[in-house]
Amino acid sequence: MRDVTVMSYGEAIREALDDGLTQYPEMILIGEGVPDPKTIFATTQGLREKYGAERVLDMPLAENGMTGICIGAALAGMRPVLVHQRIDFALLSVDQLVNNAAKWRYMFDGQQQVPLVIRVIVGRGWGQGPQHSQSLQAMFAQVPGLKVVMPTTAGDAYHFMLDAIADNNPVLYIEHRWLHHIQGEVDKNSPRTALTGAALLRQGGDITLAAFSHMSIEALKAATVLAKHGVDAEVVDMRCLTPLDVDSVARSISKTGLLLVADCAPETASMAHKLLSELFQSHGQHLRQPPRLIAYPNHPVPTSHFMANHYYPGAEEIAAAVLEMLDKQPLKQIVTMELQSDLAKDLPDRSFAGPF
Amino acid sequence: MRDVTVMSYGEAIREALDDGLTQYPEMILIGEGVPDPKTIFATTQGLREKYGAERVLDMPLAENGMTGICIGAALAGMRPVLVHQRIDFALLSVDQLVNNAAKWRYMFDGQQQVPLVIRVIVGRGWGQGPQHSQSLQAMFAQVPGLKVVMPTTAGDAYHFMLDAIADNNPVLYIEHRWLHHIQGEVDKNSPRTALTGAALLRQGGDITLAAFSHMSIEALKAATVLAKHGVDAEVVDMRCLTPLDVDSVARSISKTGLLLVADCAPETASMAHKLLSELFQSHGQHLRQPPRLIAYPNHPVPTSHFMANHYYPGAEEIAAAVLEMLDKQPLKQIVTMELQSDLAKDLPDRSFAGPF
Amino acid sequence: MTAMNSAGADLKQLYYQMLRIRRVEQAIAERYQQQEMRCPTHLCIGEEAIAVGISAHLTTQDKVFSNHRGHGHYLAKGGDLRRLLAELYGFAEGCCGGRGGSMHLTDLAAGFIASTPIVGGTVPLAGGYAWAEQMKKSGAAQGCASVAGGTTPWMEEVERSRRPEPRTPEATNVVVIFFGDGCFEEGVMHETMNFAALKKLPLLFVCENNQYSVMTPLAERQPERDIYKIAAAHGLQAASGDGNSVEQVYALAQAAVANARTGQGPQFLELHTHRWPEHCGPNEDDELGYRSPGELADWKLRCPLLQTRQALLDKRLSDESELTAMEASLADEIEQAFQWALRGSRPSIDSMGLHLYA
Amino acid sequence: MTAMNSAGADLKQLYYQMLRIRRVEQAIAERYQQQEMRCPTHLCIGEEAIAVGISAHLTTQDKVFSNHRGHGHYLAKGGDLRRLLAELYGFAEGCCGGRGGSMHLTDLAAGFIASTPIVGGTVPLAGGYAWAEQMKKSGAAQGCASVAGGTTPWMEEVERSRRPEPRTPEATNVVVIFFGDGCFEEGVMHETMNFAALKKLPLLFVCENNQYSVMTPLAERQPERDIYKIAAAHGLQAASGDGNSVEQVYALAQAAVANARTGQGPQFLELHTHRWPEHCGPNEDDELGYRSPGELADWKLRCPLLQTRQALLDKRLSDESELTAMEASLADEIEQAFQWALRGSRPSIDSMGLHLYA
Ligand SMILES: Cc1ncc(C[n+]2csc(CCOP(=O)(O)OP(=O)(O)O)c2C)c(N)n1
Ligand SMILES: Cc1ncc(C[n+]2csc(CCOP(=O)(O)OP(=O)(O)O)c2C)c(N)n1
Ligand SMILES: [Mg+2]
Ligand SMILES: [Mg+2]
Repeated sequence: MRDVTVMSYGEAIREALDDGLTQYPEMILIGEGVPDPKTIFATTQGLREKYGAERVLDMPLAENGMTGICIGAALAGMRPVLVHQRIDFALLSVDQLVNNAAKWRYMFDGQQQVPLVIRVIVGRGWGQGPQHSQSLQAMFAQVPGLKVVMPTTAGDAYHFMLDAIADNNPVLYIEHRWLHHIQGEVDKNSPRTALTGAALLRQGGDITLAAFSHMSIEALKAATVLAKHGVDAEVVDMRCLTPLDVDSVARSISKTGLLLVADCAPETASMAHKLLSELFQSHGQHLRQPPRLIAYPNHPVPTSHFMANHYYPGAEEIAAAVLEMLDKQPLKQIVTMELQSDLAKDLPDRSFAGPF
Repeated sequence: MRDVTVMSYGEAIREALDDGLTQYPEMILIGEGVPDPKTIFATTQGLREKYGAERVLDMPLAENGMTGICIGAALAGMRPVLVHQRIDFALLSVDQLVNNAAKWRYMFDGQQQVPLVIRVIVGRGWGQGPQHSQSLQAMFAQVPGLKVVMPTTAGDAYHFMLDAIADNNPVLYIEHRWLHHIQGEVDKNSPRTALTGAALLRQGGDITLAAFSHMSIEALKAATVLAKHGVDAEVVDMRCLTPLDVDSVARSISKTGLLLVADCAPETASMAHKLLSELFQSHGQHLRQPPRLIAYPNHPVPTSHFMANHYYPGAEEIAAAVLEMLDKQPLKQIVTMELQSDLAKDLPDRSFAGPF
Repeated sequence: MTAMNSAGADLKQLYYQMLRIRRVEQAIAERYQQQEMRCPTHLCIGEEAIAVGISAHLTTQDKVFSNHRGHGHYLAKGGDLRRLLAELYGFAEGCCGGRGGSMHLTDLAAGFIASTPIVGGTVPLAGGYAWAEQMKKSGAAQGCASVAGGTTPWMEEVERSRRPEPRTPEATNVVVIFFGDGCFEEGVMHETMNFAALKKLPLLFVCENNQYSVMTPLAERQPERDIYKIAAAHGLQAASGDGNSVEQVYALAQAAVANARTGQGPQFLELHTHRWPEHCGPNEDDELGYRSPGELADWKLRCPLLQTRQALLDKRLSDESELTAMEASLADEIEQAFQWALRGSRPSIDSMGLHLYA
Repeated sequence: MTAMNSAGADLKQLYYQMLRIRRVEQAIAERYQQQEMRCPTHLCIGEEAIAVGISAHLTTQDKVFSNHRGHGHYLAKGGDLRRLLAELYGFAEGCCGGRGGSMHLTDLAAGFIASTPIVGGTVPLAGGYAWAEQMKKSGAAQGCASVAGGTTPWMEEVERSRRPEPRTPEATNVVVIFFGDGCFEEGVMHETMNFAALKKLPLLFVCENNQYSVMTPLAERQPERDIYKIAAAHGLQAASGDGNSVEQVYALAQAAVANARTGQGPQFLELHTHRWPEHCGPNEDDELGYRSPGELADWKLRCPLLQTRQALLDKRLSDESELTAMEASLADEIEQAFQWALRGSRPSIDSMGLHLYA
């Protein structure tokens, strides 16, 4: 039985947290700002009122300590969901996440477990600058024992959150800030995700676009315009990083023969390397041409929008690369034109007007 | 003019620190244990006596704070070398390393710089266990703004350390504990390394072995025995991770047509993915066969030597893979036999007898 | 006419500095609405007395580190106003060439080393800087090179109000770190206090306790006890006071800076104050209801500027006409600074990749 | 015959527990030379009074977290000796199935949750566990599931000396965290103390101040001031005492555990003691010279066991023949435990990859 509602990605997260708090009496929702009037971009709105200040609470500024405290509570059977408004702040807690959370079950021979969710938001735009806009997914995804997901659609945002809460392992749930406003269908009755597997966002036979998080949206945009010009791209959303679903991409390239990977991270910090490396080891023969990678430059994001607007590749760069790979350069100009937006480049949507 | 001395890797580090303290009056050597009677496995021996307690000193247990303190001292013109006896402890300081050290020069538009060396040791053997034997090089190497080196030979240990001290950027200097006792030539007069470039440890035409840190030693061992059986492997030591010298490997495979990468890290945390991904994008045509990767399993190292001894692949596994790739399986048995050692598998050398 | 009070403070000068910060912040708030300063901006309106009362005791040789709420610290230390504004606009002439925005400021010539927005991030850096100053003085690190990694064209044309150099040759340069009550919860604070006390560093910790971390009140984050007493327990000389009284801040800072300068080790001041605008952004946000009713209004009655203005008039250290002239000259300076900033140039896209490595 | 002293301590029982730890540690040290316990091992010889004096007040429902030097904490809490030894040998019957070795211990049935060797790593975990205990009691988290991720075959066959359950139904389970003077330097200590004080957690911090972090003396790491006074400044009820007097530890712990149990918030004890053997490993290392001359010898005169033994004899609570019998029974228990451990099985190589994820 389907039970579909259309809501934004941010609303889907709120909905999942709400349902989680109902379904799991042992769930706690904690983080700097969780119960404040802005409620983490409205994703925790109303939850303190509904579930009480003991279960929905703010915290001191002490990322490593509070992560350890949540691990301890998880060992005692709670299900804490710890929120950082920026993934950059989670860097203070790498010790607890990597030395403890990721290893606890293993090193205690399966006798103990850490059902913990760390919810982090990747910043972008309006001058977030070097310390508030890092793309750190690959740093965490390489750690055995952590589960890392980057849902792209509202539906995945909902189900991944609920499944992360139910999961008995530490799960890092990475949201890109620019996904929050995007609407999508949420079917609460769809089956459990197990937090694995890529998603086929669009079928197509000409080229495979394997993309991560917000870049999947950009890839879709590119694919939509390309389709008008006879280029049919398949878009695979690499929404789960551990394990990375290499097989889905292999299946797609066995059909298309061409691969472009688009990641929202600096090249050195891109999960694309693991994807391409695995394909090279086992499925290289499918490709008619070497694969290509579109990623961010290898330096921090400068604050000034005059620079930052050129830091981020998007649909235009993806479309241009696709046309090059298909040897259809003449289409570049028209496709680029159709992809151009009048929205300021450092804003995710029209409702947005700084400072956050 | 060459001025060659044979010394161990550990001695080479001590020598470089000594020379650094002489050449740079602004150098400070600090870390838990630096001046204690064991002097970080004898790598800081005699330095406090020679340069005084102000410049060669111990520190409180406060990895993040002390890293920040060293960054601050570096901003003021000092050249701190901060030592962690285990790389695992550096996880407490990821905030300062990534949010500050790596970005400082960039975000302050080149007006300030952080001449800082972080010296860390990767543990292995004698039950180091899950929290004292992590391989974290890829976690740090992905961060734009950090320089990461993993010298394999005594010569590189010396020059990389001295060049890291001279470098005006934050450098993470990663030592594998099992390299410390290995002897090698140090020519103090050889030119500056600039902390870049792979090293060709052995020439050969049959297959390229690209290896990292201690795995380069294992690759050399394998190559030596293989050579007796007519297989001539080229060994490329990927001693610098940022930038990774992909070109040297490309050059080698354009000659050999076969590539095996051996890394001392769990597969998900392996730098090999970046290497293979880049090769796939630009040099895939050189290979007659898909490349292979030998790495550690994707879980922590258990303490029990009964398990840990089987955690680490080495020369035997490398040789076996080479023989498979060259379709010379019949040689496996004899080569494996010749590679077997009577040394206990959790000890780096005969002089070693726990507990460290 | 100078206007020394009992502690030797030039009250008029202090007032002028506070007013300058206030007017700059207000001008930023006003123009922020134009959506051309496109970066997160944390104003310090209501808290000006702290930056001013502390910096009055510092020379350009003394160093300041700060946090996300850094405009006041930067200006009080003598940071270039024009380059601050250019930075907010994202122009190449900004003090970070546009790479930092409001939350990353620097003016090395003024001794304002850096502000950054990871809470607690600059605290140990200040400790390390103070340590280096101590080592340079002791001769432990004679060959110590300079901090600058290069100079920029505008560095030379910077002019600013110089302050007297340290009096005695034996005195050490002092390093000051400004941070908030929220920051005090970060472990790195304690790690730095411990090291500073161990090494007797010439370091002054200034805790601006405005009772909030973003919108979260102290009571949701810390137990009831005094912050400065923890510092005292760490072995620091510590005191607390009214952060809205510039005279009190001045007097406390006088002792603290003198102690730090003369080798008596790290000092800690907890100064109580209140932020008037929203945490981040140009507006007021009292309607959100996270402050208790009347709280903001009460604090506005205790405005550091109003109090000082009244004292100046009461003590006849100044008069309305002089204060009006002061306003006019500031309005003029600020207007010109904005004009200068707005003539700034867009950083070239090609330059975006520079300066990652030395 | 029981042997209550004024504080109600059963001195003979305390002595027995200390002696048991001492003899186990000595037996480990002796056999360590055979190179079959192949893992870093930090012995607590000289520091036994702390673990014993604290745990005397704990039930199996109370929980303990510990650090790299955890054997004493584990044994005093009722952790299974045989599985400790099997763990040191790396056998499947070890309390972590061989995955942890000396530095990672657990015995959930005894309420000994975990020890791990990243200094400071378990401190916030203890805080979080205490928070969960508090929430369970308040009913905030009724549906709270159990901690175990699975059971192991030997879990069931574990037998141990049970202690009385908490007396009143209103009382909360108490969580204890043991850590050293070095650990106190880690920022996470302060983050945890702040949260514990904020939430009034049923948590007892026990600082084993043995003056050294590995071989580095306190004076190279901390300024002169009392550790427990920092805890007091954080808002904890804090005290210090002689960690080599089991009677003093017992008395201090009695009050502290009672306070924590009855909702009076977190407690902190700084207990002065000294480690006799080398930091890590089975040997003495006085010849290395990092301790001041005579320091170790002085502390040996203040041996917690010797003192208690003398008190037992002086107060005629025991006699030589009973103490000799005690030694014999311990020797027997320990010998049998080693025999049991040495019959352990090698964990299968295939099992190495299990249990990473639930
Ligand atoms: C490590 C870290 N955690 C969280 C944040 C988000 N943040 C920015 S400012 C701030 C409040 C800091 O409060 P306080 O230190 O009292 O300074 P105030 O803003 O009151 O001046 C927070 C939580 C951050 N920037 N860095
Ligand atoms: C984060 C971290 N830093 C450093 C170490 C290395 N180390 C292990 S034990 C120890 C000393 C700890 O001293 P203390 O807390 O006083 O405990 P003690 O050994 O004296 O009982 C150190 C530095 C570590 N394990 N973890
Ligand atoms: Mg505040
Ligand atoms: Mg100690």
